[in-house]
Amino acid sequence: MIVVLLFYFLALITVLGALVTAFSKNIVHSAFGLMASMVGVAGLYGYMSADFLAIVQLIVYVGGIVVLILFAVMFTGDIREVKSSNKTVNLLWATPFIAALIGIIIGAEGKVNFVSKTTKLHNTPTTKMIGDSLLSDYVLPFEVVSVLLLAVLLGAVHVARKYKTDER
Amino acid sequence: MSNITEKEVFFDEMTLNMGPHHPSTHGVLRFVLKTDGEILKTAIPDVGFLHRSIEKIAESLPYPQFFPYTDRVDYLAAMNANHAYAVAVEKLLGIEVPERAEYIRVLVAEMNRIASHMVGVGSLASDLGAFTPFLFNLRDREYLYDYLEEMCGARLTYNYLSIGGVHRDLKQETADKILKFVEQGIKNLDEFNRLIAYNKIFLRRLAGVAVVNKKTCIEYGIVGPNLRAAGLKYDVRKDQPYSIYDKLDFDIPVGEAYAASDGGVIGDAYDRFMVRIKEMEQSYKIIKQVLKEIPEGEIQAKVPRKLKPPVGDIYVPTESARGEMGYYIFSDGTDKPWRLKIRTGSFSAMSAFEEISNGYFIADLVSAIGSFDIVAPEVDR
Amino acid sequence: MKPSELLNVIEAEFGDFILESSDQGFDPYIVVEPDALRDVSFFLRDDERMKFDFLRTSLGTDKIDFIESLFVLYSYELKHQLIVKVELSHKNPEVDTVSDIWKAANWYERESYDLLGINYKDHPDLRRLMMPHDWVGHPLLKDYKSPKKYHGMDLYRFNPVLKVTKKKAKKKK
Amino acid sequence: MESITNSLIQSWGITSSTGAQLVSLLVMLAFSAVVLIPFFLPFAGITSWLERRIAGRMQSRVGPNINGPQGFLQWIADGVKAMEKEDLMPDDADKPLFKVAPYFVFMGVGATLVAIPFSEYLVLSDLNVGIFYIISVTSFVTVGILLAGWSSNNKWSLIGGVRSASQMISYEIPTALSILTVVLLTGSLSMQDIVKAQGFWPWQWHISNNPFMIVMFFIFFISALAEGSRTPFDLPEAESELVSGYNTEYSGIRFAMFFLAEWGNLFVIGAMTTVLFLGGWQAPVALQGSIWNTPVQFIIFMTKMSAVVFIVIQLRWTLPRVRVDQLMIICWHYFVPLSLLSILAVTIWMALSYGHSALELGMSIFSAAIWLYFVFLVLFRAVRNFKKTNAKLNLNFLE
Repeated sequence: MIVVLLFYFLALITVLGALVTAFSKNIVHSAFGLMASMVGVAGLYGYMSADFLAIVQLIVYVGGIVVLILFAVMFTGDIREVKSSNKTVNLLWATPFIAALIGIIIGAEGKVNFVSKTTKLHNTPTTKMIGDSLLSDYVLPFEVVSVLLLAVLLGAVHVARKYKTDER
Repeated sequence: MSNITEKEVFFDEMTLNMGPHHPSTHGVLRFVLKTDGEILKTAIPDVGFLHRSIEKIAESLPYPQFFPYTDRVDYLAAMNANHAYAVAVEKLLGIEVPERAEYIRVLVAEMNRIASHMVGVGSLASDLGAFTPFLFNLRDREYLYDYLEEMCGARLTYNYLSIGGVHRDLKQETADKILKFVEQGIKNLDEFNRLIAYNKIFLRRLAGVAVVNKKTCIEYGIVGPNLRAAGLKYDVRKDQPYSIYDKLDFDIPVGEAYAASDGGVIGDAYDRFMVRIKEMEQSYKIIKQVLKEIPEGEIQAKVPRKLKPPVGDIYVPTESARGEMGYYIFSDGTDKPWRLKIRTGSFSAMSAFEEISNGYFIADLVSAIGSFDIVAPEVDR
Repeated sequence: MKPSELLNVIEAEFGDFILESSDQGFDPYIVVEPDALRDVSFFLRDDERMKFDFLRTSLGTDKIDFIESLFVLYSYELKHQLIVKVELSHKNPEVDTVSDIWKAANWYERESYDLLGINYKDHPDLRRLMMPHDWVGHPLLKDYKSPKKYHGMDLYRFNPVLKVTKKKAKKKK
Repeated sequence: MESITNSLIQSWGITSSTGAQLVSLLVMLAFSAVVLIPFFLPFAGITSWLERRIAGRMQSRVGPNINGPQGFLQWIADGVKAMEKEDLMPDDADKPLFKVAPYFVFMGVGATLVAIPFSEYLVLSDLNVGIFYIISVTSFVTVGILLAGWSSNNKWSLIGGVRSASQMISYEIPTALSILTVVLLTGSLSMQDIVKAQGFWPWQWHISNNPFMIVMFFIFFISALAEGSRTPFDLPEAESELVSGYNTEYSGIRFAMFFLAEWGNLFVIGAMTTVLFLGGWQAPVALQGSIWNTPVQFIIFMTKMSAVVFIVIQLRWTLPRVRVDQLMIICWHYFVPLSLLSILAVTIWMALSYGHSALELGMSIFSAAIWLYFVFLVLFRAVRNFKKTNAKLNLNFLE
């Protein structure tokens, strides 16, 4: 009962955060909402005993992404003047598509059998398992992702350096 | 990306208001900063918050009564301001000051110069975040103020000098105390240096910052330790000696790129800092000489009750702690000056800021203000 | 160079424009015609015999008959001093700026403008320096009367001592 | 924790699972409310008192000495004063964010206490991702400072907030990398396991595992200073440059929260350093099983931590502040490459020495000798400088 309440509480945080992100007129409030949403997701991971994932979610998204977003937003001039973060365009076309998408999701949710593994995994540390599977079964995707990250890093360095030569 | 010019990227600059009650503007100075992020485009000084119309007041006061106001021009080196005014009026009147009084004047002026430099270098350190060295200096300054208090009864604004002499004689026990303190003071200065002056962070913060070369200094009329840090060996005490400075033996320290190992050049903030430190050593040396050679005798020349200088105008420069302090006095033959103008070191240093500050960080502006040792009432008067 | 020689050289160069020169007082000075101030200044700064590179100070004075603006010059190299004076009319105190010749003059001229109303032509930034930007009048003029109020703030304080003395004076009567 | 919950459930005779969960949730909340906050507040408060006393001693003055014995209760007076003060808010501030920002900072620091082991048994929750957990919750501090800086609608605050964010993002990397070496040595993320992998004697600590760990220790210590924004890295709140940085517009209890968080952070820096590198609570093996074990462990932990805190305080009142560009250069040009190299070196050393316990011990003693030599050098220089100044040693510290 309490556990279910906890779940709904976390889900509420996540959804509310997402709504604030989507509908807030103020970019900083949006970023703040995003953070709440991320924290909610981290809570949901924790709720599902995925402790390592929850912590990584916090480090990467709250400590990294949200801070970077806030950081970037603060460099934007006249944040208060900007009344809407994104313009609402093509409302006519978007509405039926969104409605259809929501319908599909709701329809699918009723047909799929969710298997609960919560009892089995309860209170076992996941760090070791994640590490093991990353370096055994999933070593190829792991390496591919690292190559991708390397490319991103090099690209970032390239962009940053190019700019500097222009400046001086 | 390459076709984006710098101007398009930095299309907007931030206008920051620094002061008048910003912690590192030493009194009430105001800067309007145009910055690009943390990097300064310009820092436009806005002065006048401490304008107390001292020059206007002087026009309605007899010559001797103006002494207390000179204290307020530079509260950190009030004796030097006193001295400057006394020298100017005496030269205008043609009064000969007794030798003992001259010695006492030089003694108090040098003591106050040390006290002023202590605050100058200490507050520079505290602007950079090191608070302890500042308090070390304040501790030593208290001793100096104690002795000055013994001599003239006040600690900050003395009104000690009179036209033609000084108000009270120097007692032998005070002289002994001062001599004893000088020994400890030199040691304490060494302690201060070891604490902060050779600190790597401190060196790196000041080396190459707010460089003012000799040419800029002369153009803007920057004087005193700031000028000497730029490499020009000019000191009013040596070049246009007044009082008994021509009898004394002391050196004039100049900037030699003291922080050269960390990228410093002549005339940077570290040189200004170091020149002040070395000047303190020289002042200690002068105090020792003065106390050794001080003659017995009168301390007050015979001056008429009502001072009526001849018609004319005079400019007398002296060396205050913040550089050349000169009084330009117009006399119309009455006992009040027709017009009196005080030339101060901080004023000219301040006027150069708009040019100096370009291209540095906000944090560097703070160290620049500290290294020029600007005192707000000197700028505004 | 001795002051008398100095003045001779300047008079030889700008004889007509030097209204007065003297080395009898405390400092040698010349009084220059306002129109020739810039030429004289350039000469004083750049000439080999002059080399007045340091503008010690500059100030203005209200001399009732005229307003005087003066520049105290010093040469670091040749170690001589000269005061250059300009006499300006009360009605139109206007003179060319020297702030591009000696950069130090920039603020001094602003100060003189602020306190005495001397108008330096072609000054890059002639604003008030000490007084508030919306202040009326120039305080160092001899006929200046301070306003009683500034933006609703009293500029004069009640002086209890003055009141007592007035009462005593009344009683005596 | 669990045992307490279980015994409570049993003693109250609760059988339903909902009831049991309710009880365990309540116990958790009660624990955090009753134990954590009251523990955190006095610690931060006492640290503030200690800092002011030490600063006073360093600067030839007295410091707070009126309230309570030796001014010990000054922090309570200050806290009460802060609570009584008006909670000012700028007119143009972003009000909800302005209000909520101090809580983020406070929470970010306070939540780290959950995973810090004070002794073998005195730990709130021995999370198996303990050290990661501490890194992750401290990121709330960054968010809080950024929000505080932005929502104040003050340009100085904004610069402070942005400075803080860039500083913390940058220094998180060397911190995490240096923690990673310790994790490598231990093979676990749990704080208790990290402590248990070390021993009582200095050569059994992680710092003296091999010389590269000394490098890592310094990188960690300096980066932790930067993350806690202590001098010489206190740029976000540089009072002489940015007036006070992100907390300029705050007053009353919200301002006090920022400051409590700062001093709490001091404590966290000390505890983390102690746990990761200095052997944590490890007491002599002979004491094991005795009733004195836990108190001795607690005292040992607190002693080491206080030593670290003392050094941090001393650094703050000695060193000037670095500039923004220098701050970034220190991090990206020196610390990041150096810590990457050190990780590599530590890994290689671990692979080489695997199974050779004599080799490991020899290296440990060797590197312990190195850092002890450094400690000796510092002490020697301190004594020499002290003699030079002709000052009299005043051992009457608490006067």
